Amino acid sequence: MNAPVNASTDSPVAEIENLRVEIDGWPLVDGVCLRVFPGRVTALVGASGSGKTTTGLALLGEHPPGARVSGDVRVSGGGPIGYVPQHPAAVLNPARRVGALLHDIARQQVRDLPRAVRRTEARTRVLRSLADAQLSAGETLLHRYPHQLSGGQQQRVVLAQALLLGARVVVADEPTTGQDALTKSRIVDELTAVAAQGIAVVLLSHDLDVVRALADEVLVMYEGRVVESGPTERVWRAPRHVWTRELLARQTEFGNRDGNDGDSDDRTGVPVLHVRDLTARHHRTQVLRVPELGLHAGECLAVVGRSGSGKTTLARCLAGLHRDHDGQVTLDGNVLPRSLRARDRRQLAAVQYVFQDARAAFDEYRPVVDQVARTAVRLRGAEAADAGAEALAALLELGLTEEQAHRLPGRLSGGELQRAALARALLARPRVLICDEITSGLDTVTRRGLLEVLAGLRRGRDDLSVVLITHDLDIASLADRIAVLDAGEMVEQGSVARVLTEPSHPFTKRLLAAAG
Amino acid sequence: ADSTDDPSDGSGSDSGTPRRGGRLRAAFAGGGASETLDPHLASLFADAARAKALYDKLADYGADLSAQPRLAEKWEANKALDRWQVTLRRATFHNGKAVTAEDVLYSYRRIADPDQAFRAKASLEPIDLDASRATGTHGIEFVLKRPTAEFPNILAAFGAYIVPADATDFDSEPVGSGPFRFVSFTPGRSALFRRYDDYWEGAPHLDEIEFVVANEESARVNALLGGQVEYAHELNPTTARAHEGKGQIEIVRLRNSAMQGFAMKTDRAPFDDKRVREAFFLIADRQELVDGALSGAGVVGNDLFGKGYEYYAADLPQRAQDLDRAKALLKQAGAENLKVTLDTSAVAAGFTEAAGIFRDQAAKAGVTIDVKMGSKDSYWSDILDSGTICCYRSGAMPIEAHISQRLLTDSTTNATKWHHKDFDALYQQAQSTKDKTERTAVYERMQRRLYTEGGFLVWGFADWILGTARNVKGVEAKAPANSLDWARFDKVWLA
Amino acid sequence: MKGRSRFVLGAAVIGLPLVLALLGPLFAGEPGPRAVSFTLGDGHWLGTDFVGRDVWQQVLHGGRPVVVTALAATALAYLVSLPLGLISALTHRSWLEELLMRPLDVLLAVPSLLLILLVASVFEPGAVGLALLVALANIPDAARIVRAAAAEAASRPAVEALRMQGETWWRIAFGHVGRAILRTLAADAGIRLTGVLYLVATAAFLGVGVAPDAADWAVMVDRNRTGLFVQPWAVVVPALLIVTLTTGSNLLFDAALDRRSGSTRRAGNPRRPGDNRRNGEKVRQS
Amino acid sequence: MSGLRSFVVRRLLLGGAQTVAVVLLVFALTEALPGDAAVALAGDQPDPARIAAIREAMHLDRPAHERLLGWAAGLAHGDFGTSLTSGRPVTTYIEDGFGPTLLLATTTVTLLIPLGVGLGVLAARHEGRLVDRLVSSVTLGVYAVPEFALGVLLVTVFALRLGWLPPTAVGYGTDLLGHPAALVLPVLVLLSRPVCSLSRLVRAGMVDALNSPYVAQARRYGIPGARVRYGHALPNAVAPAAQQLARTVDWLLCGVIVVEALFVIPGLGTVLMNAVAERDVPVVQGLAVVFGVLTVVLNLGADLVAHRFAPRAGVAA
Ligand SMILES: Nc1ncnc2c1ncn2[C@@H]1O[C@H](COP(=O)(O)OP(=O)(O)OP(=O)(O)O)[C@@H](O)[C@H]1O
Ligand SMILES: Nc1ncnc2c1ncn2[C@@H]1O[C@H](COP(=O)(O)OP(=O)(O)OP(=O)(O)O)[C@@H](O)[C@H]1O
Ligand SMILES: [Mg+2]
Ligand SMILES: [Mg+2]
Repeated sequence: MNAPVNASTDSPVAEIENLRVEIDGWPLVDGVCLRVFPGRVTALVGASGSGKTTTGLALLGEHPPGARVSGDVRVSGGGPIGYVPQHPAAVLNPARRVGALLHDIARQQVRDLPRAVRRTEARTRVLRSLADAQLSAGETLLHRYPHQLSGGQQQRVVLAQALLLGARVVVADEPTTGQDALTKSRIVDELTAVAAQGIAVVLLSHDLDVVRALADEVLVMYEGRVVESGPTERVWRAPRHVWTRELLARQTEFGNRDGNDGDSDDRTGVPVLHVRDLTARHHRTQVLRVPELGLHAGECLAVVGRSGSGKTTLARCLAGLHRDHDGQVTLDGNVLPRSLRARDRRQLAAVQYVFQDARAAFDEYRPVVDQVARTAVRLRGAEAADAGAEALAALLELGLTEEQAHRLPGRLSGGELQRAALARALLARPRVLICDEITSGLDTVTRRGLLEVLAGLRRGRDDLSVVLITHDLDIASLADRIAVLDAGEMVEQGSVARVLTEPSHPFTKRLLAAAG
Repeated sequence: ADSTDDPSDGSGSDSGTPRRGGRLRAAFAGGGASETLDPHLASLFADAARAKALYDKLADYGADLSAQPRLAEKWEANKALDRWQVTLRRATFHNGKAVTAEDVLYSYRRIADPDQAFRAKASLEPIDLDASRATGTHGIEFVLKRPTAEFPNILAAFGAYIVPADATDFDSEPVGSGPFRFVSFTPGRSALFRRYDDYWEGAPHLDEIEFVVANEESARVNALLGGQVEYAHELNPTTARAHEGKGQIEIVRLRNSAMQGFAMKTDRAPFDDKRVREAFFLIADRQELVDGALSGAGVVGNDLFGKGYEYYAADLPQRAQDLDRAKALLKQAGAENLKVTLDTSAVAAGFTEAAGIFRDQAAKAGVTIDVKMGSKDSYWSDILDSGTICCYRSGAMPIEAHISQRLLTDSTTNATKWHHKDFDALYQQAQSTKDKTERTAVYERMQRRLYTEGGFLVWGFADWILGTARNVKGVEAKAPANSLDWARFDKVWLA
Repeated sequence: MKGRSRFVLGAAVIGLPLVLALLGPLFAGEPGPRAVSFTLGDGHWLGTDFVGRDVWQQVLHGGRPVVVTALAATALAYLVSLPLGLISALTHRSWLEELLMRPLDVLLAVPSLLLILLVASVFEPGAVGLALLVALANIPDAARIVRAAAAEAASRPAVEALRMQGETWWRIAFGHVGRAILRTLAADAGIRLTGVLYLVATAAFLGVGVAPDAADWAVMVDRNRTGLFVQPWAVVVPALLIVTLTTGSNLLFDAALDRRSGSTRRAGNPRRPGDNRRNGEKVRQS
Repeated sequence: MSGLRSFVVRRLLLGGAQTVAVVLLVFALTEALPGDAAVALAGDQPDPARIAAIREAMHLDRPAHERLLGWAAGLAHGDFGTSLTSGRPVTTYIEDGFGPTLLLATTTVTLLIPLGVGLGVLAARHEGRLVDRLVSSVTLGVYAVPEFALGVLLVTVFALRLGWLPPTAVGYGTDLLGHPAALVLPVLVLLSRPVCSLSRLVRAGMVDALNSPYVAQARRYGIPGARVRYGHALPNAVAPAAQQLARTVDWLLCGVIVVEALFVIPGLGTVLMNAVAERDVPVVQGLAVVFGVLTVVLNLGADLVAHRFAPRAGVAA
């Protein structure tokens, strides 16, 4: 796409001028100007915590509680603005089926139709929007509660809401986070189609591939300011600001990185973690079957698969969070209790899980650093003061500031929280660390930093095994081995080199093809 | 045989000429879904009022609790006072049949049935029913087990109603000889009766009388104020004070309706010492008790039952509080720093209040009273044998009945454990004395004895308070509750 | 600031009854002679009560037992039902949940007034027993409310994360779940306190625990009701005190809740301008 | 859903056991009460011989377990036994009392839910502002006023002073539907306290829900305010409120005892109080069965509602 920029012909549908949002006197964003035009995709990129979400929400007229706001936000002609937040679970009502809000939105739109056709029309629209958001089997999903959906499904439901709304501006905060390559490319297509309908799309994303594919114009943010903006092509071709250059450079460098050194398909010895004949169910529906899976000391296993294929379920079975399963999980040859309630401290510390939805996994009433520190206190018997210091160090290591560490979770950005969640798990000094999409909310630079921390950890402790759940084949390629899940079946596993170069299962082939 | 010798001070009696017609709705506290119209089972005021409307007794109590002839036209005793000839008046049941001696004997035998537990059974005990017989359709000869000068009191006993011979079912279509005939009845809710035109004493003025049940006092008052009923039975003194003379409703006070007191057990420490009993008589500030516990609606008592009733020893000096003498008596009895437990319960109005007030009064004489709340439902049988002192009350009954039920060695409800052979003998003497003045003297001796060393500390007599709509006339204000002229709806009319 | 003013308001409202309750007995003095019940004047500036005592003196004396018994009973009810509700909300063993909650349903099925009436006349409890009994009558219901509110909070990922950290049951239950349902609990507690007050009064009337003529605000309200039209103060004053007591305690509760969440929200240090740079620099170095 | 069905079946079975437990408890307690029907009937004439006679006539001299067994055997055939005091079948007591109480209860509950929920939502909507302060303090204040006082007040104002409504239902018997005006005040009194407690619980839950991101999302997508409040926020506040509602049996019963007395409505509350006072054990037992069953059913309902509106609760690890 990348249509030529002809701002002069169109007037902007929404405009932000000189926006400054500050809390307690310190700015979250400052001097931000943004103009979005119908039919065009404007992307905001930048490091985690640089103010993307704050800017995006400002467009909707929303600000963090207690913020002082100056500057202008104008939406010409009013009209709804769609919003797909970074943590979609938060905007799904836990007490209602996912279809509830969709139906309500649709009902608003069909108010003027004759009574008789209203129902069916509303229904058609809902189903169409689900299809538009790439949700297959939308009908059945409508009757589920949010917690019965996988992370990616939740996100697409929220996207469907925005599409159904028929908004003239859609703010999509990390829309491709947590989506597999196949779905991602469909979402790109979908957003392209959205823009083609004359809707302005504001894309807040770390995913530079997606940005490049979608955006007409890019704003690069750094520490709450827009340091560079311009047509995507131009920015990519000739970045002006040093930070932009760094962002883009890392991107390319990252893509070329080759993390695995040698084939590990034929590794021997007793695996640390061993899964045998695992079948997991949600209310009698089987969602996962893994005949056999081993994880050796010091090994990094990537689990890839489409959204909803059962990756999180697998991880939760290992972590003892999903009790409804058969089969055996052994740690050093000893059977791990099915529920983590029955696991002792050593077992708990040994297998740690970093939640996919970081926001939901924090207690909203206690400062982040205190919550992180408890791991050391409980699982390693550390003194409270030492644990606090250790927690702070871990958070700083992961790029948070001391002040941020002392905030309540609600006042951190999505990426910041995800890093805090990782720190919390790391404090247990786990033998097996299960990371569920931990890099999905991060910009390339931070992501890289995070992966390097992980790599460093593995280097420092060669018995640390990592299970890396990801959609990103680039990241998966950093692992030693890859397991591929499709619709709850483990279809393939093997060394990275083999699976990525000569996939044996047709599904893996398709996945690789989509990732391009 | 009449009680209206002076003009009534009460509300609307005798103002103007009676007017015929209309329905009077009367609200009573009732017995819930277990209520029945069987007159022999009557125990509540509501039961008694309904029974009185449907049935008659041979005699009933006048304002001074002396027996007045009703279905019995007259009675005559033999010399020995153990055979009484009763002549019935010409009266008919609602089905037109005459009231005969057979009906009377049937009714009394039913009450006395050993397999049943009718309330009046104890009262009829002196009658030898097997020996008693009809002396014609309207004459009966009652044979008594012992001389009984007060035999007419038995005929007036609570619950001794005359029902037609062979009557067994009283709830679907009861037939009596009373001023009103049955129309409908729902237990615990209402009973509707219509005037019986052939009533022997003349047909009632009202067309209909409806008894409705309202257990809560405020409900009865509200219904009265709101015009939903014309007659409300049993009101609080405070309510009476709030509405008396305001013109909205009429308040009728039935004087001397209930004795209020404390019963001390004379057979056990500390009250087996008559000095302690006397000290307690002297501790009571009766006016304070009347003011506090009865809200002023009553008169002080003089430790004797039956103020204003026939045979009442009115000449004895009124006792008043004398703490010094009380303390001195206690000291003599070696009962300084006395501690006693006073049993009370919410079973009757004023009980818990009186207990609290008396506790404070006793404290001034150095006596510590511990007030113990008992169960409402078993209070009367609990206090019969256990405890040492308790709150006590009694409805209106002749003094003779009070003595025979409560103060003889073989009395069944002797709550003061007053067992004195000489006292029993005095009672026998009174019962076999035909001459009234002589008998009065014997009663006076008995009462003097009770006054000085009895177990009942009678501190007051409560008014029974009724409320009526302003157009209700003919309500007798002088009759204590449960006496003949109480709840006599055949004499009432709507102006 | 808003939180502060609410706090002050709550404190002011609850202050009067509390001060009266705590200090009243010191100023009450010796009871004078009794007068006719339900009268005004004659040196009794709030009139006399149902047995002719001075209402003002009764008011001064009557706060302590109310405050003590009702608070004790309410506290006791929560002391038992909070763990019960939390255990059954946090357990995944349905048999344990049934074991804890079903027997309570039996109690629930017996109307509380009947329960008190029956148990009380069998065991004749004193003031302490009464508090226990009233607490008992409140436990099933409180436990159910705790459980219902906690069940949702207990199923959040945050709780899973806490378990993952090996947190103690206590911390999870009281530190996290308890905190999450605090608002619901506070709302319930306010109501319960009032309910308890009158249950105590009703019990007193039925002859349980408190003496029927005790100087106790709730008992006063109940026993003086017959005189409502003659001498309203004997009912109105203690009733108003109870109303202010419960209203005030609830206002205080609400204000405290707001302040808490408000203050923690503001707990972080102000952000220093250099912070972000450090963040950025660090990334650049690596 | 079949999980749900087995849940319901299990709970109903348990409910049966509970009802038995309730009956046993009530029987044990009534047996342990001082005095029995004979004593109660004897009243202030506690002549021991007479009491013994009454006892015999009522078969109270049989041992307790025999009486209980006999009663239970009858119950198996749907026979609730006969009243000790009147000899009439207990079913007539229940039938007679049930109508008015049911009428009061249903009217109260039908009004209670919209009122309580409406007030709670209103207060939550204006959280911290005047309306909220007003609703919160008024509900608390009203809650602190005992039923009888409110009843007396309402009767005085609306029935006696203004004359708009009848002060009691005296003489209307069971035909309350024929006199709807007589229902107004009793229902108001019955409503007063439950409305307050319900609305406070709803408010508490709503405040949290209204501040949640999912409500923000619904708002920003232009869902009408009422729909957001009732359709999206309210369900999250429902679970504890439903528990509270399940307590209506108890509320209504305790409230009904007062209200029935105050307004002379011959319902179950009156029957119960009388039966306890008269130690009419079969009647108390019969009522215990009725209340037991009602409570079990209502609690089951509340649990189902909680299950429905806190669906995640079922899947916790
Ligand atoms: N509580 C639940 N009840 C019913 N079905 C569920 C529940 N949780 C998840 N599922 C279903 O189980 C399947 C696997 O879910 P899972 O969360 O493991 O997917 P995933 O691979 O992690 O997906 P994503 O990449 O989107 O996070 C999905 O189809 C999902 O809809
Ligand atoms: N309520 C709040 N109070 C204080 N600071 C906040 C609050 N919300 C966000 N911040 C801070 O503002 C900065 C910008 O946050 P924002 O959510 O806009 O970042 P972002 O660019 O979307 O980051 P990410 O990519 O991690 O989601 C972050 O440093 C964050 O810590
Ligand atoms: Mg963000
Ligand atoms: Mg997942």
